[in-house]
Amino acid sequence: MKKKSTVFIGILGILLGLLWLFPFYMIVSNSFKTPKGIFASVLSLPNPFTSANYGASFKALHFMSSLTNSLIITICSVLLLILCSSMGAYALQRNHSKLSGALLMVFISAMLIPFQSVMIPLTANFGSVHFLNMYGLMFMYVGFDCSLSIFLYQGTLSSIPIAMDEAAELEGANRWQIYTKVILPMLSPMTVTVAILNIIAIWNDYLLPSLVLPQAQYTIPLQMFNFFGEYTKQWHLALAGITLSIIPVILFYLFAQKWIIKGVTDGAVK
Amino acid sequence: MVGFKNYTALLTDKTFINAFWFTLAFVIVTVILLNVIGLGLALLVTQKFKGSNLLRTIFFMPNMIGGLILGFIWQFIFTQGFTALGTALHWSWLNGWLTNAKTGFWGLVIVTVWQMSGYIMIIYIAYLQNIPQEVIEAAEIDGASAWQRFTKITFPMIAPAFTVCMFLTLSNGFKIYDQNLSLTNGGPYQSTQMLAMNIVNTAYNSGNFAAAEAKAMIFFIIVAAISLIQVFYNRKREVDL
Amino acid sequence: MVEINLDHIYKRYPDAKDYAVTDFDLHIKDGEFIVFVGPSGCGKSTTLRMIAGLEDITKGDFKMDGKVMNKVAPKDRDIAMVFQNYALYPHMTVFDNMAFGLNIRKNDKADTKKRVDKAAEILGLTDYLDRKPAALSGGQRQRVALGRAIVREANLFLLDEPLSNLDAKLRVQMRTEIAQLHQRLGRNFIYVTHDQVEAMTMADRIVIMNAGKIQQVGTPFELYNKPTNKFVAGFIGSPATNFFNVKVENGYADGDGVHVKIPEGQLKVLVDKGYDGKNLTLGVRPEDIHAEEVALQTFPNATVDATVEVSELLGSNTMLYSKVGDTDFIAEVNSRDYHEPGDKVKMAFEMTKAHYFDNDTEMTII
Amino acid sequence: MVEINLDHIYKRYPDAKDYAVTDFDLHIKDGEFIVFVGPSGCGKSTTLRMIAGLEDITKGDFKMDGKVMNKVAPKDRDIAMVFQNYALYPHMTVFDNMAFGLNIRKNDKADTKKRVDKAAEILGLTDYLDRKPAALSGGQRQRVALGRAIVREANLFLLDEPLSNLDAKLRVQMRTEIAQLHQRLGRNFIYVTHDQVEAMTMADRIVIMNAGKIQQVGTPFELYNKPTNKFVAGFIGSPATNFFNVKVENGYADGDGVHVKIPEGQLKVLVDKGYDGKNLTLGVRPEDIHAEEVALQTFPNATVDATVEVSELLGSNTMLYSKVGDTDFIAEVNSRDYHEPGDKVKMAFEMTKAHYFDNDTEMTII
Amino acid sequence: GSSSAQKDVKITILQGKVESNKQFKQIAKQYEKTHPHVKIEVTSIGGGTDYDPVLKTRISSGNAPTIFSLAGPADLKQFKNYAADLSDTKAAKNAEKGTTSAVSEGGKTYGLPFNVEGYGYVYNKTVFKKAGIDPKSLTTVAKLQAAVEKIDSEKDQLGIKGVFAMPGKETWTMSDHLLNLYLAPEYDNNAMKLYNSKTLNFSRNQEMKQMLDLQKKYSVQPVMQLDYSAQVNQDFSQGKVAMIQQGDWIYPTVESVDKKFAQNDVGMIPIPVKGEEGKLPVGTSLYWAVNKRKSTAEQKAAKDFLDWLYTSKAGKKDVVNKLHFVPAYKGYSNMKMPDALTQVVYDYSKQGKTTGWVFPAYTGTSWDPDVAQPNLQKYLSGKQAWDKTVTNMKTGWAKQQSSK
Ligand SMILES: Nc1ncnc2c1ncn2[C@@H]1O[C@H](COP(=O)(O)OP(=O)(O)OP(=O)(O)O)[C@@H](O)[C@H]1O
Ligand SMILES: Nc1ncnc2c1ncn2[C@@H]1O[C@H](COP(=O)(O)OP(=O)(O)OP(=O)(O)O)[C@@H](O)[C@H]1O
Ligand SMILES: [Mg+2]
Ligand SMILES: [Mg+2]
Repeated sequence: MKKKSTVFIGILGILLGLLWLFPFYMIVSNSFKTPKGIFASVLSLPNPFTSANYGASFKALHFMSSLTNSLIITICSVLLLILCSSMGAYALQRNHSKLSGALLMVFISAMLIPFQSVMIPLTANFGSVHFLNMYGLMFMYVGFDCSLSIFLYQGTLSSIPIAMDEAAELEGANRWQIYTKVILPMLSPMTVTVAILNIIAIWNDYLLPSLVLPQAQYTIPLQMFNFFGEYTKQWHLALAGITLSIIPVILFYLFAQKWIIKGVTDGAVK
Repeated sequence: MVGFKNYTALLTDKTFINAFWFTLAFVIVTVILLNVIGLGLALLVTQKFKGSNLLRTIFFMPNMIGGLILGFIWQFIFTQGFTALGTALHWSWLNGWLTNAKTGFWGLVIVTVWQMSGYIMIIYIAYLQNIPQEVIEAAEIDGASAWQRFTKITFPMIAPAFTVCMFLTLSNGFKIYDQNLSLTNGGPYQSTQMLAMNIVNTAYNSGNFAAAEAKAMIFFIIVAAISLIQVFYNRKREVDL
Repeated sequence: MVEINLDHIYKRYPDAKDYAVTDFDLHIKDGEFIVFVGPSGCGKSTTLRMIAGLEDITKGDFKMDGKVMNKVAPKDRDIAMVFQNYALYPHMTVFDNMAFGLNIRKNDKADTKKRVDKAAEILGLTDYLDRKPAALSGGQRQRVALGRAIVREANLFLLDEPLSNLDAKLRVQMRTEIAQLHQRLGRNFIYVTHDQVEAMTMADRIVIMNAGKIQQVGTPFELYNKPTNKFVAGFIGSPATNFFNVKVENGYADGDGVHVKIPEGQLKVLVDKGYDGKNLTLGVRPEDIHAEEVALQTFPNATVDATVEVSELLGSNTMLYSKVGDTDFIAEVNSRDYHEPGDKVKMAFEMTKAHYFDNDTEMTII
Repeated sequence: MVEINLDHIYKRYPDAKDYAVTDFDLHIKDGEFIVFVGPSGCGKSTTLRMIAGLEDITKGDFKMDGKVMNKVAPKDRDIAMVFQNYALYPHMTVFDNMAFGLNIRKNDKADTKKRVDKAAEILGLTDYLDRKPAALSGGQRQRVALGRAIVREANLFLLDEPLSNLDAKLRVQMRTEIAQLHQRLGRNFIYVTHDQVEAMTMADRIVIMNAGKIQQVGTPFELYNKPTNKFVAGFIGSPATNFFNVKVENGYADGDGVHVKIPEGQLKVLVDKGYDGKNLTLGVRPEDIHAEEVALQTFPNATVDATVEVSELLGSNTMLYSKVGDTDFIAEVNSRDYHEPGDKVKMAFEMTKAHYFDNDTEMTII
Repeated sequence: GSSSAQKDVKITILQGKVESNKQFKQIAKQYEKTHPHVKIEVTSIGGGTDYDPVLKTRISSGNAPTIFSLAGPADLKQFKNYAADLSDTKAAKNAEKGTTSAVSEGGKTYGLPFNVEGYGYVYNKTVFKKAGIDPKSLTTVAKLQAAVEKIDSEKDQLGIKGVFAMPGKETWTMSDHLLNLYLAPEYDNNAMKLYNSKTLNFSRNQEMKQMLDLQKKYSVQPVMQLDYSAQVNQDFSQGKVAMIQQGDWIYPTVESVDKKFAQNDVGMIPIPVKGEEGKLPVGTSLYWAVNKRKSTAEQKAAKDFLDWLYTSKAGKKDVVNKLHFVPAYKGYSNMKMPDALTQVVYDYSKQGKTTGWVFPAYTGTSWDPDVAQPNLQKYLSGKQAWDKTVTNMKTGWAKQQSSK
């Protein structure tokens, strides 16, 4: 009985997994094709096989330096973001006033504002204080992405019993200590989720950094778009580049999974 | 008064109205599909079986690639993959995808669902893992089947996740742009043009900023109203533990 | 090392229509060991939580050393608490759970370790220090919760049923440990328990509550021997006092199947208070009902003819669940006087230890 | 209405190095009321959870009516359970919590309501049916958990310390209700408790566990009077049996401050088993130690000179925490024989009720 | 010229031709070497993003570039406040006749053309040879039609999937390039004239329909599924079609797919239009503008750079060899173009056998994406009759122009 459903789940999982992987098969297999090979048949295996795209793409992307930039920007922004949004959510969730409800709604509504409509005044403001660089960018990310993160955190916080705060407070912990020592660790599965969602968003973002960053601080996607001219799209390089650039994210994700799992086993006790 | 004219003009702007209905249909379909599939995937990969972690990664991976590449890949799948499959299986409906509004619509839906359901999935996962195991156990003892446990215990207890995901899928559905651009670019003849693209085109391609602003305003009001009402309504049902 | 005043404290939970605690008025002396008892839901935890600062006080003042503390944050009250539902930190090991309060206070690491190890030893948790709470049994979790409190040297200890999930033997040990801790530190302890033995043996004074109100405050001896009302008499002692509806008539307490002589002194008071010829409630504790021959002889005027319905052998004593007329009562007799269910047994009431309660006010007359 | 076999069951938690339950072998007859007792952490809940199907069985078979059930899902076992930590559905009202199991089975709505209302009345929860668990006191929550089980007419009831957070009075009531339910339904009950009175009064048979292993299975009477080993003797009874290290010499049990005559029959057995001149452990229950004059006279060869260290007055009885030589022991004496701490008191052991334990195996000799 | 000031200047360039990003950077570096006081930073925008919003944000954030690119009159209208008059630059004076008309107003020139481009039918030499048809002979619609039919009938022998690959998804190939052929003659090949015209004549619409139908009928199917990359990378470059309607800009793409094919097999002929036989539509799609809000020194340095690029010996070499531009300026007569397609454009333009580009008059206005493209697409996918299509386009134009 248990067995049968496990087998069923396993098969379903494999099928869905293949379905989901197919486009990645296309990305990876085409990244090993010559430009001609790509368009000769997109669906087939690479023939002839070439790994030259990777070398070329690596060079064209200035991979090491743009990887460094991407890493710095992503990591710092996400750290800041997690700190701010989890604190914000904590403050909002534990405070049952009308004001906090309204504030949350404001945060949520902020998510609805299309980026395009604020980008001009935003860059104007940052430009006027000479903050159009990766540090400015980090702040912008915190600003833009904290709404969703707060929203996500807020929901999980409601399942962390208030008794946790109470116990810690009685033991003499101040708000900050309760937050860092008790709440934040208990939020870790959600933190990992928030981190993943924001990392991929920031890692792949093109528009905002393209407005903000000077050349020297270009990230991978910014370099990547050099492959996409109005007429000439260098798919062979782009696909190799894409493969290169998602490897760090996948590695992170796999690593983060461990954390999520761990967070669960730490999980709730009444 | 000049401003007002921009709004009344919208009522006769056929492309805008078409984009509106198209978007609305898209939103309805994707909100349902994304939440059902996202939650389904979340439930699937939170089962204890070998490879569930790998599957999680796989389902989430589409989010790691940006719009352009996505459009490229999927165009090939639709034009070549589908055609090849259609010929092999003699399923004529697999031919000619993206060449008309209907297949364009479903193409967009497929790509969106493929890409975003992993995103929705991990949000649901995060909340699913927060459900105290003991409550599920109690329900098992009470004789609840897997489905009953899901509807009566799991789902009510992840109500916040539902609120968040509804919101995200709603607002993203309305705001969707990249996929639209890269997959169909609104074509053919603007039949798959969605609101965001319509507004951007009005603003930047046609340079008609006043009209674009009016559209954006209407758009924002609609999205905000629907999304926030949804949030407000759903939050009322959530319980603090 | 503090004096605590609870001045006419009221508590109403948001959205609740009734008060959970009403007019709670108590003065706790320096270093006192106070035990709260009362039926489930009577407001014990609520009161504790107000003292801890975890619940707002709806009305009234809570004072420590004369200072009103209503608005002082819990962390500044220097309180150690065992929560009824433990409230362990699920992400921390047992060690970290216990060390948390000390670490927060930047206590010397080595000292912290020493104290936690000591507490763990007392609590039998030494082998579990590296575990997370999820991998502990119920009783082990409760011990961690207790350990978290006892490693601290707080000003005031609030213990909400800290031993309810422990086995008898461990419970006795823990009781001793807590008593020693109280002695060593000389701090105030407020202790909630449902275990009457605990209440009786540990308390300097017991506060007995019902439906949010204090019923009586006094030493265990006072509560046992001088209950202020029927509720207290019916609550203290296990099993509880038996009540009989009787009429005071001709120096006898007369009721359904009961016809026992009221001792002189008692009768005088009853008559003085105008209860002669009136109905009232007679209370006799199970342990004051005897079935031994010698007792029957000692109290010849105070015997009833009872029928045993259930008998429970509890080691040296036996509980006889009996019936006289339509009234159920329990007699706790020596196991030597064991009787089978169905037996008709003559039993003697030790009337000098009996109490009388007004039927309307339920207050104790004697 | 089922027979239950637990065939040499073992349980090891993932990542744990030791077995939580070892070689648990028990046959439960149709309609039996089994009580599990044992020190905190000994594996009671674990065993219950395996029976419920919530934990995988590492080794061994669990059978119901002869059918191996190891792989059967909990929902298909038709079990009602009270979890040690309640496990209430936080998003449902008290009513819905209790009705859940019935609703799941598509029980008639009206009948469900009737049953839940009835249970609520028994449990004193009628006023709280519309509340969510978060707004309940600890004891009220526990009663909801109990209510959830008793509304069902399951095949097997598993109750994990269902009364630990209730006051004495309520506990007695609930005990009766559970006993009645058992009688009415005639189903199997497995009941975990730390309350010896509960164990003694409710059980058909008691299973006493220690460190994951069954120590003894038997009726309350057997456990009390014929403990198979020192552990059982030291666990059953509250306070527990006192142990003295003695040597069998010249028909006397000789130890630090102890010099008591061994009754004839006992001595013969001890000598036969070769314990003459050997060290062993003498066990005497507190209630078998007397301080009354009459007892001292009855057992003149079995007296010790003890010093009272603490005395606890518990109504009709008094516990004298005493010391003889270096050995601590407790005597439960009639309150008439109350002694102040510090008093030197002569006490008599009722040796016919004494037990003897091998020092190495800790098994009962007599 | 190295008459630049002694003080250090930094100029920034923002441009929309991403494919030339690398080359522009190399050129800038080279220029810095010979002009030590000038620093040049090149930023290219493209791919998924629109150039205009980025330029706007850069301007509003105080991070405006010194040199930026403009795409025609509509762009100029938007950024006129920033565009300096360049008529006194050497480059402007050397610009080929007509190449600056779309960005000139009142005698002032606000933009310098990047280059000129030309389009027609880019064909596969091998296929034509095999089919025995001389592409140069296809000067009339009838001849073209006959050749197409012939090739089509021999599809299998020729190893092709279709005569054309018509990218139904890339509406601009119809609305800009093809339509231009039938509008330009009516507006004297002058974009400004069309830009200012209240009505759209489009009297030669039947000719356009004919060409459209021809392409569609003999194209790889389904046309509505084909986009630029399918047309160029997949079909043409792989030798799967005989010809496509595209321009010289596809050369790098073809080359990247199959270098040998690009070098040997690619040619371009004009699309036959009655009365314009043998003329190739040549025009400019991007212009350089200099930001007039910048300091005079910076503006001067910018103009110097552009002058250097298009008129100095070194600059000219780079324009042709590095950027693969067909020059829009005089003074390149002795230079050989780097590839077959640019050579064709250059040849036609040198010989003056060109027609103009009038479509810059409407790219960047709402008429193009909102009226022309959807209507043409609707026709192409059989959802709308040609008459209706034409009427819609005309009324759409009138409506736009009346509210301008
Ligand atoms: N999830 C777990 N992982 C590892 N060990 C566990 C886990 N749960 C319980 N244990 C251990 O197994 C042993 C038995 O636990 P169990 O909960 O069965 O005890 P118990 O007899 O119910 O005790 P209590 O009376 O304290 O509730 C304990 O030592 C406990 O620490
Ligand atoms: N959060 C709450 N909201 C509303 N009512 C509450 C809340 N918490 C407790 N109550 C109610 O207040 C009353 C007192 O609760 P309290 O927890 O103080 O009882 P208690 O004496 O500790 O009982 P127990 O012995 O069962 O733990 C109860 O009737 C309970 O239902
Ligand atoms: Mg309580
Ligand atoms: Mg347990």
